[in-house]
Amino acid sequence: CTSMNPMTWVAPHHMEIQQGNAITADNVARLKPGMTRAQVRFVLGSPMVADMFHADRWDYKYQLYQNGKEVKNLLFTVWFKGDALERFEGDALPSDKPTLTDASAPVVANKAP
Amino acid sequence: CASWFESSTGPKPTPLRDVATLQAIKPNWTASGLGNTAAGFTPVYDRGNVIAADKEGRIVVLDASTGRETARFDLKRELVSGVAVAADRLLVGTGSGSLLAVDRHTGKTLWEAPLTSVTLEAAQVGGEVAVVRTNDSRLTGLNVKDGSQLWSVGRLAPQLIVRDTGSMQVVGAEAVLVGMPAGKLVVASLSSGATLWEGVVANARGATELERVTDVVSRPVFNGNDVCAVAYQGRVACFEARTGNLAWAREVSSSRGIALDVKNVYVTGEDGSVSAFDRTSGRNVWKLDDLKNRNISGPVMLGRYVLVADAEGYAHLLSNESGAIVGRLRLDTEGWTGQPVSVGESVLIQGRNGRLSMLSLG
Amino acid sequence: CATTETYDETRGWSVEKLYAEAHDELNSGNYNRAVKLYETLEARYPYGRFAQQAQMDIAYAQYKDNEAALSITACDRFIKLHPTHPNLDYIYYLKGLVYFNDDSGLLGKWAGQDMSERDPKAQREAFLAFRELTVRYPDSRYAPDALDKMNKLVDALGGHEMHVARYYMKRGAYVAAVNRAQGVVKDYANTRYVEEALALSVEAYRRLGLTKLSDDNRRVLAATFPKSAYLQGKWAVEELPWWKFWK
Amino acid sequence: LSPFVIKDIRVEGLQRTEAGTVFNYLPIKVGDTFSDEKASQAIKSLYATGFFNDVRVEVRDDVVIVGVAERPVIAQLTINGAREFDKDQLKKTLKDNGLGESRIFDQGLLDGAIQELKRNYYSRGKYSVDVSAHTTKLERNRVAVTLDINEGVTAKIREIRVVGAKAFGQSDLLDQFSLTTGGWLSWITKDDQYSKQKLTGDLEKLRAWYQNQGYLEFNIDSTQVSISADKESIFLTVNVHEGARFTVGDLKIAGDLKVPEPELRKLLQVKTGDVFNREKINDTITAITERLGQDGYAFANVNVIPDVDRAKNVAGFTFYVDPGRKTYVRHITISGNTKTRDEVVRRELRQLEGAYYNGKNIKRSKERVELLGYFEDVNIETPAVPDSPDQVDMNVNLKERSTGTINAGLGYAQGDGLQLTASISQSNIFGSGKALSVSMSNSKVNKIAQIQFTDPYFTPDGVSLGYNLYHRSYTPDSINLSSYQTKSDGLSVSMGVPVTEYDRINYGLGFDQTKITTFSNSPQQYIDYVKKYGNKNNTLSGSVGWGRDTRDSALWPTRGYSVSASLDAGLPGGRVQFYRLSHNQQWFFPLSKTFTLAFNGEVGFVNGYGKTPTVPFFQNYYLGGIGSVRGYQSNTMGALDSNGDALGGTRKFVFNTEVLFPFPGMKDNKSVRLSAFFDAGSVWGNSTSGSQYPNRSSASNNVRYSIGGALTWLSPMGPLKFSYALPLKKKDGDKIERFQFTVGAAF
Repeated sequence: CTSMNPMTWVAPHHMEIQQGNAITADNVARLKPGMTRAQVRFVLGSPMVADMFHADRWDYKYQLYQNGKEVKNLLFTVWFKGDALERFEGDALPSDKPTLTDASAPVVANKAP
Repeated sequence: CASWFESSTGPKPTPLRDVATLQAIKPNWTASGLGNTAAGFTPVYDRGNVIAADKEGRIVVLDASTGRETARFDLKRELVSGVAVAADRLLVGTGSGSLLAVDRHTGKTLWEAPLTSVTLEAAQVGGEVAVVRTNDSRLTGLNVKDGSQLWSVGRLAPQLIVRDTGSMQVVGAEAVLVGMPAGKLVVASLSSGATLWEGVVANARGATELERVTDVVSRPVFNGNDVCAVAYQGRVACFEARTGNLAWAREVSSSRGIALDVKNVYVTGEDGSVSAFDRTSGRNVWKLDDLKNRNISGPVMLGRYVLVADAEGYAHLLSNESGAIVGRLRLDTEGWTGQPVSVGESVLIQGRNGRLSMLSLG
Repeated sequence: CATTETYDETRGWSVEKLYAEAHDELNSGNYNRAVKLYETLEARYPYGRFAQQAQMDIAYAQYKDNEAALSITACDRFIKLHPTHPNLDYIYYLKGLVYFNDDSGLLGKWAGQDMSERDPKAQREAFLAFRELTVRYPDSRYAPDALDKMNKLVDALGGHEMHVARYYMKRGAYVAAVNRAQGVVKDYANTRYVEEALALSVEAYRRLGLTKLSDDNRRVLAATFPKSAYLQGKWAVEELPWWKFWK
Repeated sequence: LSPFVIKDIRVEGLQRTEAGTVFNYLPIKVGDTFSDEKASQAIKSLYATGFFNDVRVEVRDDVVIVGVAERPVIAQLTINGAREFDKDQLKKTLKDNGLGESRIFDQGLLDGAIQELKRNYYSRGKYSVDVSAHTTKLERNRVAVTLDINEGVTAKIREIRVVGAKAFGQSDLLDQFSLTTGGWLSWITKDDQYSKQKLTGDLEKLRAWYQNQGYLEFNIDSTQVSISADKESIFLTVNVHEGARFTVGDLKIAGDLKVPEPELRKLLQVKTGDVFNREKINDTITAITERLGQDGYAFANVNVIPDVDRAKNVAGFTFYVDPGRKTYVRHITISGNTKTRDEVVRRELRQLEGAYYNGKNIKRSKERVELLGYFEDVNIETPAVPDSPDQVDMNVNLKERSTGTINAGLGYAQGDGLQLTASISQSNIFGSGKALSVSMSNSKVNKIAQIQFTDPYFTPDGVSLGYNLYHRSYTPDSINLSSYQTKSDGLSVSMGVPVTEYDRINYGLGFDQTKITTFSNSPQQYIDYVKKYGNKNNTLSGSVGWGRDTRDSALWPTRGYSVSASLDAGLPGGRVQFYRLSHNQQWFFPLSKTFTLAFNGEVGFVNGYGKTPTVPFFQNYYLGGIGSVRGYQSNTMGALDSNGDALGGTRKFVFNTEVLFPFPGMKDNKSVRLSAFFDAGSVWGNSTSGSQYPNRSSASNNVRYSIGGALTWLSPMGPLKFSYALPLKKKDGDKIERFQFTVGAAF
């Protein structure tokens, strides 16, 4: 009888678990096959999951659990042939508001109220 | 164990031995009526009047012969240095870092020129130009009439400088001799401020910041063809006035001052000794040690004699040939505010308590 | 009020007396007094065998007095002063001991507190110090014990990585767990944890939904550890019985 | 010198170093070809060892002769005349850079040491110091070094002048300075002694003073430090240019925001139209960088570009956000934990490996590890990983503190008879993070045997489980409680569940059996109770409570609060039926870097119901002593019975205000803390019929106040608390105890 089991009277708070690379759609948009590993690393960031037995693929896994419930569970994988990016597939987080994609663009004066 | 009440471990002043007065000093007159002053408040003589000021902003004009007060103003402004006279106006340096001009007769403010810092010595006036040296070692020339700035020359001062309350001496109407930090003697043109020549009185020596201080903090002297100056922790040096070439230099440290007569150059050392050097060769003619550690002022010529004042209010008269003390007079001016001022045949001293006294040979 | 210089009873002692006195203090355990006496000896008679022996004993005394930093500096100074000293290997061994000193103490041993759960940085430095000894003086009489301690250290370091991996699995942070597990397989290949590390990776990849990686790791596990228990069931968080409360 | 093959190498002039050492450092061996170049190499390498004053290389028919003169050893180093710095401290600093007894003497080191000494003296304003060293030769190539220091007079600051200041008076400005021209406390604080660092600090404070009040373009043109010729007085002149007083124009946020702009706008601490305040601008910058730090942008930076309109004296600001790269945490290394297990610390960390960097989580991690109370010092650093720009490691460096209190005592207390106490409590048993306390004590008054055990992490999320087993017999006829005897045995289980990052719900069940025996001189109340309810009382107790704790550390709280409310009751099943409501609040406010203001409030209310309408006396509140109102003997406040013993009460409130500060002189030592306090408290709600002191029943006349000082020392044997309190408005019947202390009390 679970009701008697004191463990379940009050649901404990689970710490937020966030794992892996939070890559966004605008990062993925800048990927082009043939890029070197360094370029991919610059665009997407260093992969958190790079299995030692699969040197030719990087897995940009993203998991987010808030209070025990799964909120996000995405995977974006890139394959290399040697040092060149061969193909990539998977889904990524929506890109945050494109106020400024390129840091070097002139300052966009969005008028404050 | 750190003793809480730090007793000063400086050397003790040497007691005075009484001496036969071969030449008496006559006190013409003594005047009080001013508040206390500080170094840099030397009085000034101008066309029969003696003008002096004090820290609280009071200025008195006295008759040079009798010492009677002919005028008195109270500017109610904090002053940081003495009075300078330019035709009919008096120039004083204020505590808020400006030069103030007041009418000589009415004391009404004529103009006030802001400066980059406070001026610790009275302005020097040459013709239409008043030169001020501000605490940041900058020389500025102002038009005496309206206080407008004619020129201003800055100078990079070392981190640590010695408190300089009087190292300018205007020469005629076209140049001014200025003692500067790091042992430099600058001769600048009054009209443009350009440096005519610059002499090195002493070079910095030693490892620590304090040992390397060799500022010229006393008034240079000029006698037509020689310019001499003395540096603190440095040397006394004489230069050819026209070219600025070094004639000779001797080791002595002084922040008190230097005097010149036709034969010798007289210097009060930092340790209270008074020495004389031959004007042409710099040979050390004599050295008086009897007044050591009595906080002796810079020397001034009184007739053929050399006069110095000490912290306890004594004036000593020394023979210029041998340096022996030939006369002594007890004044009641506590200490002195700078080198005594020679006024014709007599000498004017202003004490820290504001008292003025005019002395001449008895 | 100059404080008077404390009366120095060692004034006028011969070097032999100083050394004997210091040695007794060392053996009777008050290391502080011993170090002071040795230093006076070194200052007064800086020559000959006694001075060298004094420097060695200072290093040993500091070690026994749990002054790790002072002991290391004393050792380094000895190495610089006497690079060709016959028993320099002892000094290297002592350096290793200073870092290695697992002060698990009496209770620790009884309660099975093992080193793999303690500060890895000190253990890494101990490993390096012992390795320097075994490389420079392979046939020194301290070498065998050093080698044994090195193995224990490697095992402890491997164990440390494994502990962290297990924690992250329990916590549900599977990326962290798999990276730590792969670290064990890569850097501590010759320790006993490789099998569990591979099994953990298989489970972690499965939880991450990377089935391809999970299967490949499983094949590697099967190839290297054919009889592994993890092949039957999957890796699971080890549940502790409640009565083992001290674990 | 024509090169030749070396037949033999001989070393001459050795006294202290052995030949082996010299050969080891010589770059040449027998059989090498010897040349000039090799000779100079040999000389250079021998010099490098620092053992030798002079090295000569000669050649005589293919034999290389190396002549060396060994540097003497310092046999004795004496310093005299050092008053400003303590002599041994000086010796230690000199020994650290190579100049000490039994070290090799090197003239270069000596000169360096003298300069260093002078520089230290200058930093203390002792400008006319004079340090002279002379070495005297001793036999056996040794040397005695004496350093004579004449400290001379300290240069004191005579005048500080800020030139060009129109907006503020000199006195306001000089208040900002730590340097002064000497007040009556200067002989201790020495704040009238010039030091370069203090001046730089003061100039910064002056700039902040101006720029926080609108003077955007305030500038310090130049500062002069001039010394009088007699080196006894220092004059400081600061020439400033104030500029106009600006108000804030429009504010823009630009750059690659990564966070929706309205959210960043909310972080702006400065509004259009305010008077310009640099501090608020800096606070805005920190707020924005911290906000970005929560989304993985560890190296974000914000630079502010003002556009100044001098005509209207208005300055608009653009906050240009440069987030840098999203950074991930690769490895988290915990070091310094010699006793505590790695997982015990790791489970408190809110930042995970393989996750992106989150500044808020890292800050919370530090707080949680400090709340464990096992560590004296916790600091977290996040160095970048060398070859990958978007990864950092996280190092948690700890300094262990002994968390056990072992005290065994054999004492004889005046009223208490022979006392044998032994208790071992360890809040981190074998480093497992679990707390176990076994205590046994028997004296005439108290016979207690108790085992308590708590596992804070029964589940990975931190649900805690605790057991408590006790036997207590209590015969208080000798000390100040009225005479009766209670024997109680009990067992309780309690659980705590974290419901949010800061809140916990605790609940528990317990069973207690208390047997009461009363004597002829027991107070009437107790006798009636036993007559009415019998002497065997079984209580089935249940409790439920809520707690929220945002303090930044358990041992040394400086900020945050800890609030808790709980209801525990004797449930209907048991013989004794009562319910008790209690609420506790603790607040901490940082007054300065080292001073903390603490408030603590407690309210308690207990009532009987059902079978036992009046509250059983052994469930009463007793007040007094450390933990409630200091200065009164423990448990003696409130109503008194016929022979003056305390009866306790059913209602209580306690209120303490305390200012906590470090022990003077031990600024950064985290184990001793002083405090000045004001306590107030009252216990009431018990009938005082028949007692000599009738007017001790209502809350108002039972309230007592006290002020005093206290010292808390987190000693290796456990936290010790000493307090000295002066009760205010003492009433008759109060029992005063000015000095009180407790050992191992729960913190």
